[in-house]
Amino acid sequence: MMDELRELYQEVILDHGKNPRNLRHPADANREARGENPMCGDKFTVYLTVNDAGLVEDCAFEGRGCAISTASASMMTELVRGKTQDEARTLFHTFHDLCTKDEEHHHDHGPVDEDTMEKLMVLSGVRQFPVRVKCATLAWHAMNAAIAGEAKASSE
Amino acid sequence: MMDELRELYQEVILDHGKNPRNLRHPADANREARGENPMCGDKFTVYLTVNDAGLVEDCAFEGRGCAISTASASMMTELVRGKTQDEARTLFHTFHDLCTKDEEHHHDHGPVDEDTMEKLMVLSGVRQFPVRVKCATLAWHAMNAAIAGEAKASSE
Amino acid sequence: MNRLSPAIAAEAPPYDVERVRADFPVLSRVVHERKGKPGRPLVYLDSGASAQKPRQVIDAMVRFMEEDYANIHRGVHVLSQRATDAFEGVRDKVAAFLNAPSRDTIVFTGNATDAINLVAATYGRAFLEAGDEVVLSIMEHHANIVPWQLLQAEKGIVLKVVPVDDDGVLDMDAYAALLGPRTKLVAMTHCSNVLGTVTPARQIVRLARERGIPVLLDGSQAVVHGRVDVQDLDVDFYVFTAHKLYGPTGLGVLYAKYEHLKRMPPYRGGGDMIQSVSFSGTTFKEPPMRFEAGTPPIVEGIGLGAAIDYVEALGRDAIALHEHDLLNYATQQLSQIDGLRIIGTAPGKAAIISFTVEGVHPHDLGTVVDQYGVAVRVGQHCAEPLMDRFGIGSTARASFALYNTRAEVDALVDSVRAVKEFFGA
Amino acid sequence: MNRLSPAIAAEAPPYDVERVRADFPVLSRVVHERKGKPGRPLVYLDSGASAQKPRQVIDAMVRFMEEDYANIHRGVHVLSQRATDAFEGVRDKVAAFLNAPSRDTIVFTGNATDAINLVAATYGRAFLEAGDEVVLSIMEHHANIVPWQLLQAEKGIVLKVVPVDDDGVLDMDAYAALLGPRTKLVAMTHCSNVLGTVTPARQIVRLARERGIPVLLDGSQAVVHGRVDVQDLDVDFYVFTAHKLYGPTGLGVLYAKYEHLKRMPPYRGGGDMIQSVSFSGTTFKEPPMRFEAGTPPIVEGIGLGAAIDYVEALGRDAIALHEHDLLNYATQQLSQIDGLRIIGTAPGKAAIISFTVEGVHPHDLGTVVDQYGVAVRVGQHCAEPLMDRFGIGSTARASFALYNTRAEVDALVDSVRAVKEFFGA
Ligand SMILES: Cc1ncc(COP(=O)(O)O)c(C=O)c1O
Ligand SMILES: Cc1ncc(COP(=O)(O)O)c(C=O)c1O
Repeated sequence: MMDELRELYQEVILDHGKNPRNLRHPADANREARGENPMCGDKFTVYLTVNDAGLVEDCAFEGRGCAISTASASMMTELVRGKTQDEARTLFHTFHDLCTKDEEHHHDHGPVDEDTMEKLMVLSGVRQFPVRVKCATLAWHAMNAAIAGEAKASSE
Repeated sequence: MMDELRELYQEVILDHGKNPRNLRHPADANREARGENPMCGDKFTVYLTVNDAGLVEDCAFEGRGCAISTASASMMTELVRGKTQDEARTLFHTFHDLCTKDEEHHHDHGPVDEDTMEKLMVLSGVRQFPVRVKCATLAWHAMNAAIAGEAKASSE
Repeated sequence: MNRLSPAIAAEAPPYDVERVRADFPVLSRVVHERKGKPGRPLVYLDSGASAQKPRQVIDAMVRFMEEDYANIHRGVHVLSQRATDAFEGVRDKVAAFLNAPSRDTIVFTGNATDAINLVAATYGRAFLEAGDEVVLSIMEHHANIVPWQLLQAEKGIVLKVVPVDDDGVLDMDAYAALLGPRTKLVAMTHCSNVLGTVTPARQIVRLARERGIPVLLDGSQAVVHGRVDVQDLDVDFYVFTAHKLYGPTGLGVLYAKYEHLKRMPPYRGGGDMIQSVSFSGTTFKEPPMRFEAGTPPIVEGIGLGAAIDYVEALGRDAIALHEHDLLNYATQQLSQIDGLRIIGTAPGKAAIISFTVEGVHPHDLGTVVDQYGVAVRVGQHCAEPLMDRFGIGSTARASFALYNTRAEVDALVDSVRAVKEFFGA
Repeated sequence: MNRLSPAIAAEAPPYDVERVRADFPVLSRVVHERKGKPGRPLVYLDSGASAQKPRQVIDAMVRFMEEDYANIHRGVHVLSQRATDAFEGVRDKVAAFLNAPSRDTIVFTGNATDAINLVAATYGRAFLEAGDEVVLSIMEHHANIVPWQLLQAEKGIVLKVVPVDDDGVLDMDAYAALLGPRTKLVAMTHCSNVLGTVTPARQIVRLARERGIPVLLDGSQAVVHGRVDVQDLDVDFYVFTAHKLYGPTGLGVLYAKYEHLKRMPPYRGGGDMIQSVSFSGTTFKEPPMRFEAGTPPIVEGIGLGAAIDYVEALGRDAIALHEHDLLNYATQQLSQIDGLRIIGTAPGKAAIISFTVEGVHPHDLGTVVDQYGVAVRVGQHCAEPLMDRFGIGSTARASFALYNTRAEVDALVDSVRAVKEFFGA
């Protein structure tokens, strides 16, 4: 059984969970959205700094949750930074599919580079733990909401 | 099984059910109360003419229900007539016990003459058919309410 | 409910009612056994009040309680996950059963009554004002009258009542005439539990929608006797109750268009329906969860899922065909009894027969046929205004289900004849 | 809940937990079996969320559905009579269980949440006005918060919140101070589902009654862990839920003094709660029927009756003693784990232990111990304000029931140690 656990809690996740990157509120952030998981009480706020060209110059977050949600938020900030808004959206939808759907139901939401894909795969180990999917996708929903200009992630 | 039915629907009940006595509204009635059984929709109004000495000079009813409730109302009017209010109350409680309680739980509510008791016993064949007890006691509850000066039988 | 097309009828496999009966343990029961006397086989003709449960439903509930039971929605442990998946899976199943556009349009309630009260207490209280009119029919079950009367008492809305003709057919001209500028809701039965009348639901909805009026249909009887497609009907609210559909007690269903659910305030407050609670302000979840407070009828949900599987496996058209045969046969046989009057003779009616017998009160009839093992309902059937309409206090009602037989119809007819003899009527 | 007197303890027969466990089919379950791997025996420590069902309860429901099922209250046929007698018999049983003065003080609802909403929607809506105060505690379950918030939004009542100290003991001085001329109701938990704190119910009631204020107690957890006597408590409203008492889902109970019930307007409208219906005016039945609209959870009632029989047969004092032993043992064993903090250390608490582990989020803990077969609840436990009070987002909670063992406590402790190792905490 520990195999499944190791699959979920890979080293990189434990690391990001304990030492989250970009855990801050950037002064120049011009988009933000909250996400919360009523089941466990976890709450995150995701901040984006999007320039006029639609490039995500900075991505950060505040709040704290379980190892999965924290690691996912942390890794997300690194992945989204430097991407265009459209690319960020693509990442969200691709990741969402990875976490919630069998492979034959994955859609093509746009190109994702190999390195990024690998990281998304790591996070999507959560698929074997359906009840934890919300943890893994919590910050992502908030990020997606922030891009759409909403104050709150609509999905739970 | 027909034995039980014959026990419930004795000839006298079938007779009173078909040809109810005192089915009328006495002009000089000075007490009345309604009783209704929401299950079957049966509704009765019982009228009493009580004189200053507390004697029930007349007892009659209006409304129509099943054979059991009609026969019971009809026989009741005959039994109550000429009794004092207290005696009428005694009849009610005695009859109620007969219909709803095992013999060891019958209380002594006051004296009831043999002839009357016999008629009450006939009506109380309903004890074997618990769901019909409300039919048998419907008019009686109204009579008791009328004596107490209430407009409506409180029990159902 | 769609009428059965002859094409479907011709294709249907033969309906093996004896095999079906074997699925229902209670149907092999003998009643009124008494010291030395053999008793009578049960002839259960009261499915309109509540249907019996097949082994498949009972087993599903038992298996769930023995293997996978836990509270749902809030647990990370395996039982809670399995229970949640199973219960939420039933929401999908119910959505498919009604052809609802999405699982999020399905709200679980305590029974059909609770579902209608939900609409009255949330949609009604929030969006209806004094003088606004709700149109319903004279043949509504009390469940679709009293919630609106409570709202009437609270808010001063007005109830408009569509009559039926002597056959029990809804007066569609009167209906159309009652729809006016103040009409804010139509709340109508899809199938009368007394008359068996199936109302022209599509037409009811269409006439209302032309005027922008939402429609609630009480499908408590309708889902049992035929196929229902809420999208095809384009109905706003649709309600039914699990225990009449061969499922468990304690569970009802409300379908509502998501656009309505989205706007409706909460019904009951408590756990599971909230997003976040604090004394400075509480926020609620999205529908359908917003309307499901506290621990839901979990095991009952599993039972309803099994009940839907059961009727789908038998085939809803096959069931309808079988019931139709029973209805025709029973109508024909009962009609031959002198003094027997059938209340409710609308064309295309469902397999429900209310009747009176001259000279015998229904209550007495019920008691006597019960001694023959025949279970019919007698009384007002929670439809007192309809009784008044027909000038009667009560009726006897035989309602037929997927497990009844022509032999049971014969038993009913024989017992009614015995009643007449007994009372010399 | 009365404290256990040593006298009772000495007289109690030895409690054979293995025999008890044999009554619960799910407890012999193995979880997380995977291709070739043996899986782990289930260690169910989530009874606070919902208890497992003994064979006796399951059997009673099955037997009823197989032999006596019918709709109740309205039928003259034998099954309906038998079903009515059985269901109404449970009302007597519940009355006896709570030592209620009469069966007419027992109202069946959908769950505990529904029961509290009933009081808020009828008593609250009818008798509370803007500015009137309802006193509750910071450790209430959302079920005893949100209904009052809905009333607050509707009527402008004011909620006053009694704090707890760091052990989770209710601050009785603060409570007494909050009772004022505008206080119209106290709504308080009898036992916290998070902390295990048993509130001093008699004192709570006495202080309120001295000021003529009625009291509602949420006994959802309390009835499970001890004996409750509503007359001795002199409480006005008492609420619990069947599924936590080893009974079925879909059924709750409201006890209320008859003088209150008598004055309270109806809750939901529909069949069975009416005296007479017409479009010119409808009248309602007397309590408790007035508050039970539509077909009730009939089969669930039968199950609750069997559950009460079950706990009474085991002996409520014996059960309390057994749970007390588990609580002590678990408290002692868990306390030895570095970094483990128990939230809720009130004297005389019930067998519920909430805890956090430094460096590990409860949610991660829950997932890992689940892999060891240990089912605990993690999260806010529908008590968000209490989480805020203790400055935590969530906890893990182990709740002990009549079927748990010391060996299961050991399994919990081992799994928590494994968690710490896994996360290097
Ligand atoms: C203290 C307390 N009150 C109320 C409830 C609500 O019970 P239910 O969900 O059955 O309505 C619970 C359980 O969830 C509880 O623990
Ligand atoms: C047409 C109709 N509507 C509503 C109901 C109410 O169903 P329930 O009692 O399950 O709420 C019934 C059955 O009693 C019914 O026949």
